[in-house]
Amino acid sequence: MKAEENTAQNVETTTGSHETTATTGAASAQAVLALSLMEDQEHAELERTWSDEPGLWNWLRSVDHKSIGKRYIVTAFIFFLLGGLLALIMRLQLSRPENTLLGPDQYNQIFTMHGTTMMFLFAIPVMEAMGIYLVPLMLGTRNIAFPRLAAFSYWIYLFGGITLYVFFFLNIGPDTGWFSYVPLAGPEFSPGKRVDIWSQLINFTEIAALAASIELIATTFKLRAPGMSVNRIPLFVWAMLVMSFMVIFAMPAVMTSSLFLTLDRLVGTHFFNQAEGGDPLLWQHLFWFFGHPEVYIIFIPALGFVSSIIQTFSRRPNFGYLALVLSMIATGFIGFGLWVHHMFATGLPQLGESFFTAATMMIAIPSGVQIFCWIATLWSGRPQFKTPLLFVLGFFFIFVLGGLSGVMQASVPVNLQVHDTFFVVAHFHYVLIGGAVFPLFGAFYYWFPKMTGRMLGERLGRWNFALLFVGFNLTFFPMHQLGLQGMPRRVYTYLPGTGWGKLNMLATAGGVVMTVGVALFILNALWSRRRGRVAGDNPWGADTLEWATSSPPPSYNFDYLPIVQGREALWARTDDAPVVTGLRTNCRDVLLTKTLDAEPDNTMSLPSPSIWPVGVAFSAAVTFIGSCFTPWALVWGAIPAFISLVGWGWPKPKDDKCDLTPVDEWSEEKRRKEARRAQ
Amino acid sequence: MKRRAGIDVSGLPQFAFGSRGLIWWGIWGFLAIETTMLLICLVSYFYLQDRATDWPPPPTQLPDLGIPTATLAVLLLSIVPMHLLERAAKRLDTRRTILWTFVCIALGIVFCVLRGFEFYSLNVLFDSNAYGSVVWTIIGVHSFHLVTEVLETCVIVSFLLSGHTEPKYFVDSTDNALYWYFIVAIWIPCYAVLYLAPRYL
Amino acid sequence: MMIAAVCGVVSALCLVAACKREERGLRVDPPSSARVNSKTLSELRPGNVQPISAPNEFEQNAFAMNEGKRLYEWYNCVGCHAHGGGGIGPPLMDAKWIYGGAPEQIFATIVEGRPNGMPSFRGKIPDYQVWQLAAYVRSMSGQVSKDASPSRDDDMNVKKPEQSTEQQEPRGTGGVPKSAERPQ
Amino acid sequence: MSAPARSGMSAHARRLVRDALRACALACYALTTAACTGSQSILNPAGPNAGNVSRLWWLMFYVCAAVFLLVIAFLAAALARTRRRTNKLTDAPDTEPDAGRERRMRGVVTGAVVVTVIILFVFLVASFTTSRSLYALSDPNNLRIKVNGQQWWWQVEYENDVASQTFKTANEIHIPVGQTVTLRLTSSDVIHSFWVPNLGGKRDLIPGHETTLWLKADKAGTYRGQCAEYCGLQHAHMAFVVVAEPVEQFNAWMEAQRRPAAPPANAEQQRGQQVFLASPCVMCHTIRGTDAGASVAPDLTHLASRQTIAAGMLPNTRGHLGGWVSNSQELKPGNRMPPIPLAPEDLQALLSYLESLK
Repeated sequence: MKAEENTAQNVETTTGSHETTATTGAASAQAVLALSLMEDQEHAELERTWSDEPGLWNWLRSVDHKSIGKRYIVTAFIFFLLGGLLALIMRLQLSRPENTLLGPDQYNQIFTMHGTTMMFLFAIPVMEAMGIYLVPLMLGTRNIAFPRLAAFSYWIYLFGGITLYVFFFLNIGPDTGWFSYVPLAGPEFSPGKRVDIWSQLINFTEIAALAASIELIATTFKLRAPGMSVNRIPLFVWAMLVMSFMVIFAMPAVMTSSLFLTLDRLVGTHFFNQAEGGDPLLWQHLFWFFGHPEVYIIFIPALGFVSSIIQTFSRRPNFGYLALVLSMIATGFIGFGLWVHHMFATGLPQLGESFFTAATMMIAIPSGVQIFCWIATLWSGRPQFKTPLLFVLGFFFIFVLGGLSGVMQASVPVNLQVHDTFFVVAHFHYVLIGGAVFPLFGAFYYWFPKMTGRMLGERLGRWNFALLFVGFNLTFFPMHQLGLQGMPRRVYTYLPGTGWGKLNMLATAGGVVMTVGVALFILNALWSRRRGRVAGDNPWGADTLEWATSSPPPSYNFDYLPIVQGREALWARTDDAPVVTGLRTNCRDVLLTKTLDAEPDNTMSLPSPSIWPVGVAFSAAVTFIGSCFTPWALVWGAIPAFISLVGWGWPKPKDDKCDLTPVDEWSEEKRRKEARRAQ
Repeated sequence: MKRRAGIDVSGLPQFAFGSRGLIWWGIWGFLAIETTMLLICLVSYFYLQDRATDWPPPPTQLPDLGIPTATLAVLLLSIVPMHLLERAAKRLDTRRTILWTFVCIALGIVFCVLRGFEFYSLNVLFDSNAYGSVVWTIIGVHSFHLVTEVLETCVIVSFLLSGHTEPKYFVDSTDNALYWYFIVAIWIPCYAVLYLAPRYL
Repeated sequence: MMIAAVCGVVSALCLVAACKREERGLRVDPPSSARVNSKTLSELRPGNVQPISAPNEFEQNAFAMNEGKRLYEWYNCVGCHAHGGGGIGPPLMDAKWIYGGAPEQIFATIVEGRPNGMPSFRGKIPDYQVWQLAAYVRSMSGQVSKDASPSRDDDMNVKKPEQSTEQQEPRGTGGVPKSAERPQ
Repeated sequence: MSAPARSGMSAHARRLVRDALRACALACYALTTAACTGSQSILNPAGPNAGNVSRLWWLMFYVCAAVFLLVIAFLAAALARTRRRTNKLTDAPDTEPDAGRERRMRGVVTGAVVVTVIILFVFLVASFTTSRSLYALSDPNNLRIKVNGQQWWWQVEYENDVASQTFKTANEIHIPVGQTVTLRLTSSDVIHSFWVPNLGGKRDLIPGHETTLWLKADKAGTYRGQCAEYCGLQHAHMAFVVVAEPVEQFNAWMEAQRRPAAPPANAEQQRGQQVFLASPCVMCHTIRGTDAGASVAPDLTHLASRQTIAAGMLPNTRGHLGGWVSNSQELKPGNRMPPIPLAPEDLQALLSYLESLK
């Protein structure tokens, strides 16, 4: 205990003295000169230390948050395209009554795959991926906390996604919906391995998401640049932080429920068997306890995108920083209290229904606060109509509409009529596509220059926006009416006498338009990546720290970590900006700061590239998939997993130049001496 | 953009115990996840109990108390050497840290073995009824953590044994202690629910 | 190249195998206008006659065997054979077969009936359903691939180890090792 | 960026907003007019439950539409202001916004939040009131009907304290106009959901739970209902009809349903009955008054009196029935009825017999 106190004291004295230096303006012309003289040599060494060497093997070993983030984004986007294609096929099937493009078995697999892909393989991962790429840059640090965990997170997510699609093409695609209600998904009514594959996929993605959340939280708490106290954290990072906490408390519910389901199916437990004391509704409670926060897990990062984009393009700080932060946190909390509104039709006690009605309506309040603050920002700012802002305006239109139809459904009587109809399909596509995908596309346009160094084409961008916006409303607006006319969800066809044909045809046409819109985006991205206008460090004149480094950022992110002087870091920056010096360039050193006020506290050498995260992910994949077929897989998988984990954590060789200071240097005596000297 | 040297951090310590370090936050993240998971298992237990007329459902007998209580006692006892280990590690005392780690591992092996017998004390099988399923799952999830934690302790002490005695590895030891405390602490409510609740509630 | 080729072949094989194991045989071809079970199997004799080895392809198919399980209840096989343990009729979950345990023999038993109580279901159960039943009946004694065999029902625990032959002791009885055997 | 391009852009945005508003207005109009029709529409209520809900719905619809238009109008105004402002668009951010304006905006935002809360409170009260009215129909003296959902059809049992007076039918529920009926909902396999949009909200049928729903029709008519919880392969074709008829007619119908099946009236029907009893039909179906007594498939005692076959999928005509018997898997893939290959004359006899089951 004493040792720790000593160290703490020591640190305080050191930083204290340095701050004095900084504030009293001891950074003279000489210091500036010295910095620029050192630069070339230091950059070269930093590059050597941080960059990945070429070759496939080193590509697999990479622990750079930017590489991982980009891979994550690209992979998630590919899954988005696959999920979108499945949706298009469904729309084609539904375009006419009694269409025979798909049979019921195919349709059921496809709609399940669509939902599962969009939720578990696209929406959560892409949001986490944006965080993995951007959070360390925005916080002004050199890598994410736990970089090997980040690599592991990506690999296990990739293996999970591939597994699901391989099995889908083998006709073992899950067919019980992305919600897998028991008993339909239980052992009696879903024979074969389809649902087992689904519940194992849940394991893959939840592990990936949980790992990413832990990284983001630790990064946000400990790796912020000096000066970025809690009240200066960018709204984007707040959003990621709230999302990460929600993941941590929501995902275990689906982890547990999918464990129960797996056990029921594979070893014959009775969690959901009502004849032996189980209860099918237990599944629904557990699933929606995850499933509803899940919606906000997807939506809250989008709030971060919107905040960043609005701030930059209305050329003023967001109106109501504190209100926005608090409303995000409030959304995070209330999001856990609504799950039962997915279960009103199960006939719960009236009192419970009332409670959840009230809670559901209450969540409209923080959303309202957010919308009003942003409108106020635009009102008093000078909006510049670049593509990212267009997508955000699209977000307003669509999300507000979807939010309002959500408020209607909070009411039990209305909910009982529209639940599980196309009205609900319309509603949640309005909130999820409007609330998350539109901001995400805006974010792609906004940060593409940072990630690639080139701008996305504006003209194509506007076409992309227009087609997506029109296509979206054409597809989903008629679904409100279909729902009101009584068309239930998850039907592979309908009878001609129902009169649903025309609106369905319209929706399908809209789906085609949307497809063209997305195709334009792909074209734009592919073309701009090579030929787009060169972006420069800060093409939008934005305020957050990721724009303080080159585009794309060097492997070490910042040659000197920035020191933050205001909430809008770059807008507040003075001409001779102070930076952090003294981090070793031959080591992967990062600076840890204090959680609240972000004063420098200690430094730490982050782990180097490693193949072991891939090994652990692979072993886990083998275990998960194998255990669907034989319990022995747990044994086969555990051994390589254990070996890989030990390899992952094993210390660097002793002769590593960068290795840690030996104990004797930190002996109590030496520390006391240093403390004396500092005084 | 001109820049000037603002803060020189070369004199800062290269490691820190507890919340000043990075790993500590990661461990807390995992603890939050696993606590939530076990709590959800416990909530499921009560949910199923609420649906049942008799609990445990006949003809299932109540679980025995002997071995589970012994396991709990050993678990609680292991906190003492773990605390001593933590103190030694914070003093960067290699010899004592290794010594107490071995004591902890020995206790760990004892309660892993006891845990093996504890499954028999449940007096029910996982595929008998929903009660059996949920108690087996709770104890199974905890046992998984238990075994992992003992293995992890072995791995961490092997760092020290192989001559890696830099402060970083002492930080690892203290963070591992945090996990160990969690394993012990979380078992107390689980024990209460599995063995005491059906008797006294 | 070699690796790619091998991977290709392996995945193609997997594809073939997997498609079959999960296929939902929804559109069963009706055997034109033929009457149900018109095919006679009279050359089959009970007892020690070597069965003709024509594999029942439903034994690879999880869906078909599950259908077999459902029909086993629907057509009230349960009434006499219980859940494999036997009652009025002989048990089905051991490896002892009075009239032969090969798929065709079971097919014949269902269609033709057997002396001492087993009625003939000729004309009452379509061929493909008889094959589904036969596959399920064989899965009870663990004679088909375990990972395609049906799992538990959403019903009372019938205390039957459907998928094992060795297990004589009923498991999952709510009971548990007797106290004398319990390690203390 | 040059000035014309900029004004073009903001004009572009204004055009966009204008078009969007126009589209929205059109859509609202379409919604208000078109959704009121349809035999399965929630906005075409035929009973007090659906009526109350549709009133609540319209209240919410108009308020929400107003809120939506207001929000979009504010947004549009915020964007339109850009052009009127004298200062040029530059890259220099406005890091120190005018304090007075910020204060005014804070007031407006707070006001908007307060209005939001008030609207939500109104909705909440309206919702609770409507909710209460749904439960108000509960009465132990109601006619009791037990509906059991099965993959993929509905078994309907009219309960009576006298055991001999109960009877079963399938996929068609007759109710007397102006009387509340209590539906006891159960499932014998997976979760289904019972829903007749014209009469009221849905209720799930959950194995191991019994749920209750109260229905009342004010107008005579035939209302289509459909399973609303995904229940497997043929979820899409798990429909039924509710026939609301005047009390006398309803009582007559009930009397007829209680009787066992009429014996075959002629030789062909006689033969049809024999075909039925010798074919796979008898393994699953019941015809009261004959040897057919299996209970896993719809009761066919009064098959010919029903409007539809195959769970509301096909009209009950001889042609459809023939197709259904010979190969139902072609019409409704995955349903539990096997193809029944019959010789043509046997099939015709069977159909004649089935058509006689009034």
